[in-house]
Amino acid sequence: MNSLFQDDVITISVASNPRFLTLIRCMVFNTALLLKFSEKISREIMLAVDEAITNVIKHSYNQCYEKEIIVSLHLKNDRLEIHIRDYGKKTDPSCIKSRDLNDIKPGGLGVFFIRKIMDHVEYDTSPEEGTLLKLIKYKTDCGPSPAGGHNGD
Amino acid sequence: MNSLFQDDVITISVASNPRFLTLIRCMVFNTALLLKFSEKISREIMLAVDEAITNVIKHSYNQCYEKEIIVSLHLKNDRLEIHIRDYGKKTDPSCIKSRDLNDIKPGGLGVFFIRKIMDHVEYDTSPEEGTLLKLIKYKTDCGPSPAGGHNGD
Amino acid sequence: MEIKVINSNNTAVFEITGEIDLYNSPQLRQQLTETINKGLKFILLDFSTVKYIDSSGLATLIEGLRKLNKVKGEIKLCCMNKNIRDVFEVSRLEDIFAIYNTREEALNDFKKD
Amino acid sequence: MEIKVINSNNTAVFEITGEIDLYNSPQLRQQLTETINKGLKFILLDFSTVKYIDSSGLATLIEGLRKLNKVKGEIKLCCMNKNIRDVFEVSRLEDIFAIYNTREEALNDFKKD
Ligand SMILES: Nc1ncnc2c1ncn2[C@@H]1O[C@H](COP(=O)(O)OP(=O)(O)O)[C@@H](O)[C@H]1O
Ligand SMILES: Nc1ncnc2c1ncn2[C@@H]1O[C@H](COP(=O)(O)OP(=O)(O)O)[C@@H](O)[C@H]1O
Repeated sequence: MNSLFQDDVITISVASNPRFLTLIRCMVFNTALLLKFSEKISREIMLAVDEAITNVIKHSYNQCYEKEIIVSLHLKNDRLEIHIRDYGKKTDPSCIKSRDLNDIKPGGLGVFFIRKIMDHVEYDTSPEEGTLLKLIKYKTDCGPSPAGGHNGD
Repeated sequence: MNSLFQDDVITISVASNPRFLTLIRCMVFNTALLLKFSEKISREIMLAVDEAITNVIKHSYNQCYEKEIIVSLHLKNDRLEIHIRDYGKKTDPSCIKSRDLNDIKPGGLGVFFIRKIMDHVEYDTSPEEGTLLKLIKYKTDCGPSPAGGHNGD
Repeated sequence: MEIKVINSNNTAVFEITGEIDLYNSPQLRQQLTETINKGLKFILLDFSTVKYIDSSGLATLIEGLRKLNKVKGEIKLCCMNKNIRDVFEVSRLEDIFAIYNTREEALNDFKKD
Repeated sequence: MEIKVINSNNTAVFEITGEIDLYNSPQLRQQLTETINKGLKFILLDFSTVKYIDSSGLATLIEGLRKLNKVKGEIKLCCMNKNIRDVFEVSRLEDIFAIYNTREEALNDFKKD
């Protein structure tokens, strides 16, 4: 792999309607494959992004389906960086936690998947309106060591 | 089907690099399926959009892979409207013609597919920079009669 | 997503096709609730043609499991492909749900009396 | 897209996997050219695992056809799924290309002497 991808950004703007999740998924999955992630990892990245957008719809936008979500895919040689921008309710990032897996209850798995799968998860609430969620997945051997991989989880 | 789709627009911004065609295709195919086009028609719409973007890359941008293409999908109850915006070389739309199918040669099939598949094909060169290509596919029984369907071809 | 429900005695088999996400899981929830309310206590979800499931789908299944536990019913899953199985494994729901390779094995294992 | 080429005598079978579009067709063109330049005149393209083809792919095939015609060679296609077949039908390339259901039928039909 050479530096072909250095500056490529793909941007998708879509309404906060769950029916569009499937479109974002195919986009993310195929982008990960383009970057030569394995099919298994590509599938996981797709799941993490699905969960993140599901949370934007549920929590930032309170199930209001007509708001805007902007997903941008940053194709780098050593990683895929995904930004999810919403203009909804902000939350203190320290309150966004996955639940204990031993506590079997509906809900609370989304954040678990996101943190389990991605190498870097950062909720940036500094924009005047809404939140910018930054997700990063490194190519094998390019990222932080496994021990430090699931940051802050 | 009710009026759920009346105002939905999905926008994708991508570099004019052929490697991203596959991403646009999965997006368009799945959007057509969401609108309840059949799998066969959805596949055809995907081909038409692929051909249109291929032409933007080849002719408007002269195979320069770092330019911007914006694809917007307008989901209407009676139709799918697809806008392809480029900022490259304009061409007199009357020069954009498909070739005679009996003349077997490489090339010249892209415009044929676009016009054959879509109900409405309009090259709008009025923007100051570049071209806006508007493609429309009507749901069965909502569009113009088959005779008038392949406009201007 | 499409669900075909096949009832016989007090058992229901759900043949689910497609993706189970935030968009589709309400439909699965409703179908589960209806079936349980009808008094069917043994529910088998056939995942042969399920292509995708996320936490919204998993939450719906856990809800169904809880409801059935209350009425001494059972929920079983079968015929998952590797990708779906991975999601259950990672979330450690493999231990919570009774997962079978074939429909027959699952059906034979319902603890009816 | 991936191409596996299997050569035997003056025949080459291309096993193509994936999508043939503006991005991938240069690779197919190169493979065809190399094969023809090596002197192989009978080329069979096995489309079993081709998921998509657009006009860039078709143009590449027509180019190959022309090159082979010049050297009295032949190009044949086999094992297309319905979606791919539709593209050949609509563009009326069905009549130009020799299309077979199976690899065996195609191989047996090369007009070698
Ligand atoms: N984008 C978000 N904005 C605000 N709060 C969030 C967001 N994502 C997650 N949360 C919080 O984190 C909790 C855990 O999220 P998650 O694991 O996805 O489970 P669930 O959404 O099913 O509750 C949520 O209940 C919510 O309080
Ligand atoms: N977006 C475009 N901008 C400028 N010219 C175009 C565009 N699309 C098509 N054309 C013109 O129409 C012709 C036919 O296009 P097409 O059928 O796609 O075949 P090909 O691109 O293989 O020549 C092209 O050769 C070109 O001259």
